[in-house]
Amino acid sequence: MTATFSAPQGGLRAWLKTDAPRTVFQSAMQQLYRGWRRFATHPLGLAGLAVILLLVIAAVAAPWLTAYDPIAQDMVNRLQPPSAAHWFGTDEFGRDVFARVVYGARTTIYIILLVTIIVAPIGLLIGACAGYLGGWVDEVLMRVTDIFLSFPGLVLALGFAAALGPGITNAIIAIALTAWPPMARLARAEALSLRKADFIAAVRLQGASKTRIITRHILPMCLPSLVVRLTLNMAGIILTAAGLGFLGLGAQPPLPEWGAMVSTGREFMIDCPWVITAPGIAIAVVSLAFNLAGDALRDVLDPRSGE
Amino acid sequence: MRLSLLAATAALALAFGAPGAQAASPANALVIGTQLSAVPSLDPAAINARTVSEIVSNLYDNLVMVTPDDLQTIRPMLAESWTVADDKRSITMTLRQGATFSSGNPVTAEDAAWTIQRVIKMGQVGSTDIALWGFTKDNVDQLVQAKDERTLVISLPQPVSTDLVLYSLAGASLGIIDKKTALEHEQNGDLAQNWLKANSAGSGPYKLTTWRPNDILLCDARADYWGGAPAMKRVVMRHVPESGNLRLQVEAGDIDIGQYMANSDIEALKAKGAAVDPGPGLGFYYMAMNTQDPDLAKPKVREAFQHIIDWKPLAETTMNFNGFPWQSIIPKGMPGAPTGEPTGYQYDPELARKLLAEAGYPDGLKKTLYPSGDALLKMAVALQASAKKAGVEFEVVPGEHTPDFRARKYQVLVGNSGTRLPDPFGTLVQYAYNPDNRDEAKLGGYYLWRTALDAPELTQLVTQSKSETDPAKRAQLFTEIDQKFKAMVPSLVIVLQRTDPYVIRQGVSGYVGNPTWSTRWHDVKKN
Amino acid sequence: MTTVDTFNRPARFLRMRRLSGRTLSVVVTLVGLMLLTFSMGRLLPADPVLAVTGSEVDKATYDRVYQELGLDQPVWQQFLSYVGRVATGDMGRSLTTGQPVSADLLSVFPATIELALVAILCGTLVGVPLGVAAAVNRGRPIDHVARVIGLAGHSVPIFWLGLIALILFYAKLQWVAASGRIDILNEGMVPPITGLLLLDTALQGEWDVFRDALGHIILPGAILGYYSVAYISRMTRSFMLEQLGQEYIVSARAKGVSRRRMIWAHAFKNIRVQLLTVLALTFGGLLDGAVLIETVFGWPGLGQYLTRGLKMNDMNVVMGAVLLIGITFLVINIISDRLYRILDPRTR
Amino acid sequence: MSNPLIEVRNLGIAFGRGAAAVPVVRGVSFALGREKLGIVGESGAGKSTVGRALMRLLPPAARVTADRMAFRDTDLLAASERQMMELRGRRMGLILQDPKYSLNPVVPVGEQIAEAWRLHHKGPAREARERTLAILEAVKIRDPARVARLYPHEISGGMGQRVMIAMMLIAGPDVVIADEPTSALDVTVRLEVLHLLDELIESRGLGLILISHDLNLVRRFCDRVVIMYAGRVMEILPAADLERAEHPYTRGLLASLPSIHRAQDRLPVLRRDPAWLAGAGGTP
Repeated sequence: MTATFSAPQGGLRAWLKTDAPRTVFQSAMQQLYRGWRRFATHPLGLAGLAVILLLVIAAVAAPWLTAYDPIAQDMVNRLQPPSAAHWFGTDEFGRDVFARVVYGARTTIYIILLVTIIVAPIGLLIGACAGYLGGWVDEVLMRVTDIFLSFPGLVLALGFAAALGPGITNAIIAIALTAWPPMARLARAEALSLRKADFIAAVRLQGASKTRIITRHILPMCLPSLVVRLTLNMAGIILTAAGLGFLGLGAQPPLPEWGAMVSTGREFMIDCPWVITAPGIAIAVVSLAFNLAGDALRDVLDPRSGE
Repeated sequence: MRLSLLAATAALALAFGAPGAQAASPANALVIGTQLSAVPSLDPAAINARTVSEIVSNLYDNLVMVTPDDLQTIRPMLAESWTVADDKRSITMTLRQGATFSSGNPVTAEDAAWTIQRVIKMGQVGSTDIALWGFTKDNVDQLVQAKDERTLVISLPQPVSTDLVLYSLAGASLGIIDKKTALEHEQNGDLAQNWLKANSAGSGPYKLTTWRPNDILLCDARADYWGGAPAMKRVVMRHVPESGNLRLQVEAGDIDIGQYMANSDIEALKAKGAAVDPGPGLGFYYMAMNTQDPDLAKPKVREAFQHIIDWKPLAETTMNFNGFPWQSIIPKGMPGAPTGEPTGYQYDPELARKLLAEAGYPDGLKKTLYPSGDALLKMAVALQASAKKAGVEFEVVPGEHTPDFRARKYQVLVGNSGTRLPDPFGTLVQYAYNPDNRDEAKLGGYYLWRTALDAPELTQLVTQSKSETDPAKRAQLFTEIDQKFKAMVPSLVIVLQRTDPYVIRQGVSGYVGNPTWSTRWHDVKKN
Repeated sequence: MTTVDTFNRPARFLRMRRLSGRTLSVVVTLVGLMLLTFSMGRLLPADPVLAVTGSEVDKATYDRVYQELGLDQPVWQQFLSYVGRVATGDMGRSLTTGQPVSADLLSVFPATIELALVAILCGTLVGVPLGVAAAVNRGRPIDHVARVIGLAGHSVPIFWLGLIALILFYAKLQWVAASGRIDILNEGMVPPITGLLLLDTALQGEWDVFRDALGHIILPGAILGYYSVAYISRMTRSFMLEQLGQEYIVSARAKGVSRRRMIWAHAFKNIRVQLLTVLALTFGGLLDGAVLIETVFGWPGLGQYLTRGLKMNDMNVVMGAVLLIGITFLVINIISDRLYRILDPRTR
Repeated sequence: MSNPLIEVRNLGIAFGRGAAAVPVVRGVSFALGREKLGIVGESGAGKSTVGRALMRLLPPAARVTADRMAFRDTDLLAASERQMMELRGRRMGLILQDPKYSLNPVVPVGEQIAEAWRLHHKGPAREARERTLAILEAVKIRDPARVARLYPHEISGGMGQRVMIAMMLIAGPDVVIADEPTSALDVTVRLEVLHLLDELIESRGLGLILISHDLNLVRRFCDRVVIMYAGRVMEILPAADLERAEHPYTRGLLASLPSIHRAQDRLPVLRRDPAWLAGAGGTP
């Protein structure tokens, strides 16, 4: 029966709370609502989410938050301490540090989105195929994953970044190449446990092809734990990007990127600490936020993995 | 179980708390904090960089030397005296008596002859300064010979100013090697190159005790040095990559001399009473334009590019200890060099825009800008911003680009140069000398060649200045070359003359940076 | 009577097959490592010939060396000769240090190993009690505080922390040394046995040199250790929670066991083995942090050697260092698997 | 009941705090002398909770209230944790259901038994070792020296439960609470362990609380029986008088038991009467 979205009696709350959802959309919304309720019980998780929202707002509303151009140099008032004019002071080229941190949020969001777009599909696909198909496919894919996993993230990213050459996009590709293995491992574990599930057997009985089963059934099931793992690993990804920036293999000047800002700012750290402090705190707070939100999310999305 | 954890933490805290008073650098040892990263060898014939030249010039003695305060006067060292033949085609040098190598063998003319022949035969970067005078693998054995124990005769294949030859003999790469000891360690005819990479066989005031690349260098003084035992019994060079770390150590008194420090750290130490030797160098900071690029081939574009560099604030702030404003290819104070403040090109975005429009680029230009290395990144970023105002859009690509510069694979590049010849010819041969502009020639050593700009007239004048023996005529030649270089709207825009600052802790005296990079530790004292 | 399994295959055969199965996967992974480093080396923008001959070289020698390096052979043949050379320990010569890469690795690697070991010690001394406290007081404020302290360790940029610690503990308090592994006075005083200074000095009873070396390693080690506290404390917490819910805890308390003994002698005893694998994984992760910490503290280790190789486009160094790190990682995982089997009575 | 070992009056247990508190046990009263008292009821009736409450082994979220809950003259509610530590094992023992989980998997069983002794008795390790071997023999384990060195996963279920009993008796408690001691064992071993337990309890004159869901077992094995339903005590009566139970719940339970003597094609199903939940309290 087609569900017309009539104004439900008792308003939205009741609509979300009724035990008998009438449409798929409503049940999905209810699940989301219940998930949110459980998420809201985590004070630290909420704090993390708040910071992430702040990051998004800063990135989107950067031009309104500060009148300064993050790239324009103004040698006259170079290395000025924080003041009314410059909330976070100015850097060695006289650029406003607050503006660069705010516009730096755009770079960080760019890193997060690009890594997610690259890592999630690769990880999911390889993991799900390996887990579901098993046999030599599993052996080969897992060997490849093991090889990538047998390198610490930053070292491998360093290698690729140097090979691909400097620039934020190359750095992100390098990071993505090191970030997908844990996702693949996770997706494989999920797929293995689902392979024997009855509803998968049922679908197979209906004549569904292997690819259809993987894409339509296995992948969606892997999503929750993948979202959690990605959120938790996002902190590591941001830190790796900052590490690359610190070693001069990250963003090209004058693009404001927190890691590069800390790297060039460290030269003035002792006399003008504000140049390095603002981006340093930004990196710390955002990656901490992702860690906390990830922990809380893990509770909501796959409680059986326990605390 | 719990107890063992507590015990371990207590032990750590105890150790943490009292590793003994921080041992300030000892009274009779000199500790230098520097960068030891790109030092592939300690063999005089295989090196030309600044830090390693300083090391080598204390492990080995030269035949002659120049002192930091007077780069023009050639002073005796291992050679007591020398005479130039009337036809100015040969120099006869008499070695001093009583100088010995660290192995105890006496220093003889044979060691000197063999050393010079070895430098030419190896043909590595150490030979650039001396190979200019026409010595080759084939002729060097006949041209450089030891007449007897104490007499060395050097005949010149082409007419060359003998001062130039003597200047090159003063360079660190011509440090005299103990032939007998070296040949004992020769491996399948490599003239002991492999052994000398990490060992010393010289007659200098110090001998090498420990060398770990990228970590530490230890040299101990020789009490029996012919020039008198140096005051400092041991000299340590420690690799301190982080400038902030180095500055803290100088402040705390653990390190006496700080090299390659960031400007803000130098300023802070200067404010706290440390002495700063500006260390003028024989080289320049420049912006190079590859004239194989169609846009940059146009003189009007190059002229416009002369006005996009805001060099005043650059010299006062970002690069204040790295150089002083200079726009000539002859180092300041050298014969033929202009005097006073540079008057050539000023920073003028409007003029640059106008010139670009005239050259057919009304809405400006977009090029890639390579820093030659990490040290040049901040100059590239400053140039990027000032050029933007003049309508020139630079995309800065960080990284190590010297190989690209040598291979003509770049558009615009900022870099710095350096030479050890205390004579204008040293820089002119780099900036105004391009004997063969063809790609196949691969003359990577000449900056003009790297920009693919052919300048036959200038090249001829520079060759002439090499062979001209009369000092007055040479000075007049140098001035003419400088003017002609500026007149042709060159592909190399000189911005600053290079300075390499040394920070010297209070209480340390006698450490003077030598522009030819042969900074000697012999007279350093601590009170 | 040899014990047989259901398909009456003797246990010795089974163990052999499982062993060979595992060594096969190790060999495959090893070759995979070399494939990765080989391709990484090939991608580096540096010209391998110039790395050998230096930048000024005429056409003739350029071609000779090009031929010598086998660059004219097909790629897979080059890879095979690369594997052959690496097997004999020849990883080519480094452009920046002039020494053979294998010699460099021998001198820099112990420094990083020692730094990582001290870091793991610090990380464990802080991470484990933090994790246990968080688990035992689950949900209470100390649980959240422990988690934030742990996570902060992983979120704060390590190089920033390093610099601040330098200013505080070196410049102001003069408790520790600023750079290098040992004071110049003690340089070369103690003949190396293992290459680990703390061990060498302790074995030979040179106690004040030991304290000096400790003064040099404690700060970078502690900061690197703090970097791993997040992972160690989080894993300890989840392992402990799992054990505290077990029935044998109730029976232990029913015997009259004190709370402290219940936590450490019973619950913790059960997770020691699992913690071992966590520490093994942490050791790998520390190599990440070492790359940054070594730069800040001028620590002559593998991390700095690799980053300099990357900066100078020194191909042989990059391939050698990344391969060594990969192999170390592999060896650690194998050892932790083996130890897991030996130490856990249930799987012996 | 003259001086009882354990006396419980109006015991209430709830989980969670304030409004969200969930009552699990309400108004339970009984007393234990030197006898074998069975507590029987369906799963979820709160019998294990009562057993663990007596030894204060409930998780921190539990709220225990009672007019009186005492072991001899020690008020178990007000006792400090230090006092409880002395009491647990020394005065009261607890035998759990499945040895696979209730024994520490990484510690040899002998050591776990010796620990119970050493917690309450100073003395050289040699004495603890002797005591352990003695108690192992008391629970009829052959070759105690070898078994003492084994790990829990290396011994059978029956032997594991004997180790459990040994562990709880070595310190000489006066009261033993056995929470479903034989449910995890297969039938043949079950009787052996029960007889062993019975013999030890009788010979040492201890008080036993046997918690079980198996009515037949309790009827044959215990002196008195406490019938619990939904956290309340329905009835307390001598095991022998079970047939003459008055409370409808008890009779309903008995009726639903299959019996070898009476062939029945359909067992009657217990109909629950909400009234049973209303009043509270059974005769002490």
